Amino acid sequence: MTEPATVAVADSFGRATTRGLWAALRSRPQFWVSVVLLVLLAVVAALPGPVAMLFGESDPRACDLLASNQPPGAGHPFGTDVQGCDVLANVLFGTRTSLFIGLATTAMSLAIAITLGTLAGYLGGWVDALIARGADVVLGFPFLLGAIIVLNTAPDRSPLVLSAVLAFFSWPTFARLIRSSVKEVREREFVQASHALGLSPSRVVLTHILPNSLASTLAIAATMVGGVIGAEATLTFLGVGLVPPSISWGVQLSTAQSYFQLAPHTVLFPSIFLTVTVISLIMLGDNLRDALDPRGRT
Amino acid sequence: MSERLLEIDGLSVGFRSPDGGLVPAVDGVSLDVRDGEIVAIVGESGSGKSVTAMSVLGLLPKNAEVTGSIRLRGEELLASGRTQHDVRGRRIAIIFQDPFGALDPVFTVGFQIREVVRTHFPELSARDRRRRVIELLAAVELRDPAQRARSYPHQLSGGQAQRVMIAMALACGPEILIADEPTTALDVTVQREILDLLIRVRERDGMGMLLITHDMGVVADVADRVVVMRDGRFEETQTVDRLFANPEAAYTQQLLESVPRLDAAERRSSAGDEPALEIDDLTVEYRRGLRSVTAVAGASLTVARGEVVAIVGESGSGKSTIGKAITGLAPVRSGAIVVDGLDVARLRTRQAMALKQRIGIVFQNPMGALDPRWTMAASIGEPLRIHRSLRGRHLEARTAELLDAVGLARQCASRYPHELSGGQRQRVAIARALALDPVLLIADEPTSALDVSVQSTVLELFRTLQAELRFACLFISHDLAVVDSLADRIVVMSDARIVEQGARRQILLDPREDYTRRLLNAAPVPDPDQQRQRRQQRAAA
Amino acid sequence: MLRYLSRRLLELVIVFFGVTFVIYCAVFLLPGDPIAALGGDRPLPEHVQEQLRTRYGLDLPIWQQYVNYLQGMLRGDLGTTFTGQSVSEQMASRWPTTITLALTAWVIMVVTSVALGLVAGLRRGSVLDRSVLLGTIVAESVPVFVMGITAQYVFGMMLGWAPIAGVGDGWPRAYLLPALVIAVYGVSGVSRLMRGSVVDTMQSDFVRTLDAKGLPRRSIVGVHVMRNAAAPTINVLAIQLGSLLGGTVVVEAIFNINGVGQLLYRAIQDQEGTLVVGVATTLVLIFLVTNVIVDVLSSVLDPRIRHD
Amino acid sequence: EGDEAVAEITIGSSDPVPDLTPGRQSNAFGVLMSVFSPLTFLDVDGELSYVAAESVASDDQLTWTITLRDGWTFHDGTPVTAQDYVDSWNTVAYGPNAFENSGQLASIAGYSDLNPSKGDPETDELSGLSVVDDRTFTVTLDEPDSQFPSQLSQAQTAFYPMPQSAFGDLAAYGELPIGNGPFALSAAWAEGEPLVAERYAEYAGDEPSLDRITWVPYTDRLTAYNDVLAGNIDLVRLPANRMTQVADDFDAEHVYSFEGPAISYLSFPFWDERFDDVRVRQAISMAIDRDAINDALFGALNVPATAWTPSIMPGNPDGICGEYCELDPEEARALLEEAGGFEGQLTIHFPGGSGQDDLFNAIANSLRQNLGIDAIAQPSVGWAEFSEDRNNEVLDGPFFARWGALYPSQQSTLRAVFTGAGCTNCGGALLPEVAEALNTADASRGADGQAYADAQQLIADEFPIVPLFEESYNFVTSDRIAQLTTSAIGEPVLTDVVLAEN
Ligand SMILES: Nc1ncnc2c1ncn2[C@@H]1O[C@H](COP(=O)(O)OP(=O)(O)OP(=O)(O)O)[C@@H](O)[C@H]1O
Ligand SMILES: Nc1ncnc2c1ncn2[C@@H]1O[C@H](COP(=O)(O)OP(=O)(O)OP(=O)(O)O)[C@@H](O)[C@H]1O
Ligand SMILES: [Mg+2]
Ligand SMILES: [Mg+2]
Repeated sequence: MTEPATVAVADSFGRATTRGLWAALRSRPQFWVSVVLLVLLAVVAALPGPVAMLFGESDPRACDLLASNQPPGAGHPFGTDVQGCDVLANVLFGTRTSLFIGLATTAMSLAIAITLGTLAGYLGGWVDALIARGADVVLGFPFLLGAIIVLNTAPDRSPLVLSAVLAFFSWPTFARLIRSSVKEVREREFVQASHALGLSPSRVVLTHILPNSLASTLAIAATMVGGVIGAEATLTFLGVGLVPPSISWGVQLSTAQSYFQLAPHTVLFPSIFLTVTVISLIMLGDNLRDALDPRGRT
Repeated sequence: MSERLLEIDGLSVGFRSPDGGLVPAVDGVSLDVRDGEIVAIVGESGSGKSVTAMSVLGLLPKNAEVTGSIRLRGEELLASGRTQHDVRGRRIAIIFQDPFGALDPVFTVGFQIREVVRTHFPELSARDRRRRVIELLAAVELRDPAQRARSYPHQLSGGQAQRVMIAMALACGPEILIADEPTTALDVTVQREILDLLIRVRERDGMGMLLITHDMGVVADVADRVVVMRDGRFEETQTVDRLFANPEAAYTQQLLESVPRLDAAERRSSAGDEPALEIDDLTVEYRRGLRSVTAVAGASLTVARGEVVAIVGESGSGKSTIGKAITGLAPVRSGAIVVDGLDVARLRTRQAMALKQRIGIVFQNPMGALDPRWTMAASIGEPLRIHRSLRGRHLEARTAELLDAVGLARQCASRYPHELSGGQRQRVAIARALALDPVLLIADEPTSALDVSVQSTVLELFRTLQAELRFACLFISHDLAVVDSLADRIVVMSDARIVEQGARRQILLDPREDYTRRLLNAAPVPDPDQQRQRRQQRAAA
Repeated sequence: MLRYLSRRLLELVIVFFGVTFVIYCAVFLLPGDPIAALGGDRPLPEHVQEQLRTRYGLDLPIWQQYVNYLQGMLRGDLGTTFTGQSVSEQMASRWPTTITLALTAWVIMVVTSVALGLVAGLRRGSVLDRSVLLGTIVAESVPVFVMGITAQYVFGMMLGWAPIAGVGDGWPRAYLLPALVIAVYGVSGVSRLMRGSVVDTMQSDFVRTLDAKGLPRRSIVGVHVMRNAAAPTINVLAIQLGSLLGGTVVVEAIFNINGVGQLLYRAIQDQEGTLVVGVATTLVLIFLVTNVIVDVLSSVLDPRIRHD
Repeated sequence: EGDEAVAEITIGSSDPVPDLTPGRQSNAFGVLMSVFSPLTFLDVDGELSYVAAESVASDDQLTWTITLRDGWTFHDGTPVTAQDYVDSWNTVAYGPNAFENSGQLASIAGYSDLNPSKGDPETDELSGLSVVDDRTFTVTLDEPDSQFPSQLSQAQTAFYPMPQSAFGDLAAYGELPIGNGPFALSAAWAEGEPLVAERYAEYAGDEPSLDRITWVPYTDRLTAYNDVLAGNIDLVRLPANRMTQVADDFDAEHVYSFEGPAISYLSFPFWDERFDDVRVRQAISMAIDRDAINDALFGALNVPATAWTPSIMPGNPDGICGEYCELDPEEARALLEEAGGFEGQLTIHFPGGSGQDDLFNAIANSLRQNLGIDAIAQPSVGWAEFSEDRNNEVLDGPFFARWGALYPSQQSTLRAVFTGAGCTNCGGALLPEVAEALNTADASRGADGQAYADAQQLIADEFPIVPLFEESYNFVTSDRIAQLTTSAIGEPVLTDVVLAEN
């Protein structure tokens, strides 16, 4: 055939799944929007002080109770919260913790879920039974009870500990999803073909089964980030959340809840940041997913 | 028999690649099909046959760019915005090349056919629909159609799935049937029945047919006119007699020359004495719900080092299952499989993995056997990377070598499975199986989707490699001519059992069993005259 | 199938004992002393506390307490709280409410998220797709407390469409609003999942075949796409149902619904061991059972998935 | 219903009621005070009057003679006798019964015999009680106590009488108590169901203004608040997180802020030497902007404390805390400076999940800004952890403390907070000299509380704990209620509710 050699042969060797990935991503405006937003968030998370400086208030803990719940205005572009602290500064300073909790929890939860879900789905039998029943138990185990016990025994209530607790209680959903798609993919012919090639089971799982089973899990993983950031607010509400001087969107939201009718801006701004974060992550995830799937790339 | 049913005019199709380039697949082809006419498209694998067929129904992926004109009884299909909805199924039916991919994995085949019947014949009662489905399944020669209707696609053999597709296409009673390699996975007896069925339908309803096939015997048997395709263009269009009598295009001549003939000529065998594969009293049972299906019953066979043993036989008789059982992919009920002196069932995981490296396998369904997320180069390179630890330049070189060996253009290396034609995928699968210089090669219909010229190249390669490496080979095929040209011994299977096995010439020239005789008789020969005679004889009988 | 189910039943029994024990220990591990806390600001006299401890067996070693609990349970007695109320009565009075609420919320969630996921998936990349994404995420970013109170204010107080509190008005009037609020927080995840599956399925070859067979779009989508997308989705939906049955503490509080969530929440705070074990064990059982159903269902929905 | 409209109100009650036996209840004061009548009653000015008792008298503050009014009956028709009281109190005090409120009777002679530290009691009768006749009985206390008549007032429900029918099946009685009060319950309590009390026709006391009261239980008082706003129910205690909002939601005449007998403190870890210097403690107190907090967080409904007991207590020495209870950052800094400053981080501890985050964060902010020290507020994982850490003396900074008295006498609060008698969350600042002063005050005959005020001077000097706010008991009502009155315990008096005319 005399096709124009659009892609050099050498290009495709060694790169199993990435041909055209960048080209596909590059041409998507959504990809860029999400990347820009996430980079901005990352900058804020890394340097909240200097960023807050740009807007005039760089200390989230400089509070004036006499100026409690002031609506947005001069000096306080996002207004003040019930303690009279600058909402903007708090939102900016909360970014790091909230992003950390959201991402770390999701990452840990996914790590557990992928490991256990894959083992259960791939090996089946008693391993499956053990893991699946374990997941059932975790699901049914009262979160509050677990959280109290862990947070009470943990030496400090750091975002990491909190993430670990949240992750521990959230992996079963993912694990079940992964388990069921692994069960399905395991039966596909190309997997059998890889077995027949004498590849080790772990390699088959890692390179063939997992990439073809993760789609559904990743689809909701991004929404989970938002859920977790929100859940952290609930934790504070229940008395097992982060403690000062940690600043997070969750703590802000949970505080603002009591005053949202008086001072809606105190709920509004952290919520906006939360939404933007989640949507950027989802957009990024969707684009990556489409781009990673060769059939969706074109 | 002269009404113009389908007219294709200056059709060109190109695929847009992510970086904006346009890869041409079909380049300005024109063709027409009249009422009751069977037009065959033959030609090089990857030349655009399937793409042409698919563009008739507007089923190409979104990145395809189509120009030209396609008319059904004068009605333009391409331009009309109403995406041929009333045309699809009802007026034009299509049988896809990859029958597994074309069936919804989560519904029974009965349901899927019934659904088509309901769509096109809403007036039928549920009971009648059910009856119709059984009739259709019976018409495509499926055994126990009522029970087959309750099977899921993954429970079917390749040929069974293909027949389900045919039944589904016929369910709508179309004006024109586009059949993309409808009988490649069928054994010759069933193939003959199916072809007879298609001809009957044509006679009864005046259905036109666009038949894509590699089997010149089939072409000779049923086609009225033939189009030869290569590189996205039509090389020549001829009536079937003229084509076989005096082909004009050089490519056509080459094609016809490559057609293997079943002559059972004397040939030296390179078979050794030590057995590479011994199968003893193998029984394989699939559980299907509460019942179980015996796919292989008490099969025993041996393949010596350097020997090529072909398995031929009825579709669904358990040929693929034997191949799968050897690599541990089928539920063995009893019996022993010994490869290279090692009992497969007794091996620990590590040993089993090591053993599997020495077994190459080409699956019957090349689309399914390739990871959809991996490029061809990666798929072929995988065993090399892992078992041979090849990297970078060496890996590239070896992969390129393999691609060349199976006659694939190097551009294909960077494509994904869905971007390849059926034959291209099949060649990738072969290349992968050969990558590790196997001791035992199990090849399940490895050339079914290849055009005869590529097929002969591949077979040639096979022979060379085999002579060189002296691997044992279990070769599953429906094409008796291919079997003849390659095998040392032949095993004939029917209904889960081995009915007969013996040396090639003995089986081909002096079959003992009835079934084998029928099989041999049904094999089409690439000669229109001869086929016509056979058909008349059958009609007379 | 029978063997499969009986094996699952056996697992269920084992898990049941394991779980009750774990939860029992967990409650035991909670900081503080439930009896001392009974008096609130005013501590109970020391001897009163002693009496109560003896009465509720808190002076026994943990395993002994657990054994006693199990014995009681076999007699159908789930024990009493530290204030002397029967645990089974408490649960009996609350489960119906919670089940009604949870099922209502779940159905709303299933219907909306499946519908949204479906349209989003079918019209991938369209304005509709993006609005579904944006809408569900924005809704979910509003804290549940704010959402609940606002809904209560708008629909209960201003418009008077629904009662503000309690379930006295019966189903559906009293349940719809809280159910709606609860449902909001599951829609984005499930609809995303659904969307992904729809996109996947729509790309598969068999959909092309169905197209070629002239099947109307609605039956391609309604039958084939739905069923193919169902397998992963039901996994998540089942878990959602389970969590809903676990009660949604905040929404129950806002709408004054005497559900299991509130019961469990208070039980944990008061360290009412028997109550916690009772409720939590029921929940684990619910998860176990729903997951058996899911497993069976998913192998029915997708025959390639085997559960051996 | 009759010709006349029934005068009724519906009240949103919080928390489920586990047991309505007077000796056991701890969170159903409204119901109990309607179904029962106390022996004595303290009005909002601290004036004592007699209800079921005709008189409560003593010469030596040690032995008290209680004479009952004539003609009183229980809702089951049986007359209320001295024997009923004695039997009831014996039942409440009897150790093995494990009644939650039995501590209220602890000062009666013989209480310890009924509650031996080991084993079962030998007797089931309080030796300090003796029946004189049908309407008279005497109570002998362990120590003289001038406040005993106050202790018999409306909120000390352990002193309520129970009819003889109660003693047979106390559990059943707990669900449907039969009392001697103006209202009788019409049906037994059931989980999650409203509780209805109808006017008791034979009631011998002052006629109530209502015919029927219904309590609807709410898991979250906020919901009840919204229901009052919507006019579905008539009265509810204002939820804390609506204090700032209530002025927008309700007309002023439907918001009632009653002075109550409760007070909140910031206590110190006396095991931490950083707080040993009294000036440190005073400086911290001085650095808290009580007014700003009250405005921002409590909608100005609470009252910044100026003494260690709430001002509703008779004879309360208002302002005894002086300058130390008023914000003065400079002075506070100077004081802290004098004391040698403060090392390290100041962590304020409070029980998490109890809705007090804003208050303690505000205090921490105040301290940080006004004292220039690094102060943070740290919630514990719930109450249990908090009390455990406090009791084990591991808290490393000032912490939450509060006390809500059941009868308005400085005695109650001071004893609870400074002698460790029966208070869980009082902070544990035990001062022996205060205990002594209290004993003297108890024995004195004066009813004006002056003797207790003197004791508070000792506290002011020592400054062991920072008074924060007198907690008001706030209520909102629907339009149907025209006037709500209160008593000395800050609760609305349900017999005196004035309904709006329409
Ligand atoms: N989606 C696609 N994207 C890019 N290239 C494609 C795509 N589908 C097909 N092609 C290319 O178009 C060409 C024609 O493919 P087609 O499937 O029509 O071949 P064919 O003639 O049917 O071959 P075979 O006999 O092997 O089935 C091939 O080179 C193939 O690689
Ligand atoms: N997973 C399965 N579950 C149940 N039955 C199966 C399964 N796979 C194959 N079968 C059945 O086993 C029998 C043998 O199948 P096999 O694939 O070996 O046939 P084959 O000889 O290769 O046929 P063909 O030539 O059509 O490919 C068939 O009847 C088929 O329906
Ligand atoms: Mg093709
Ligand atoms: Mg086969």
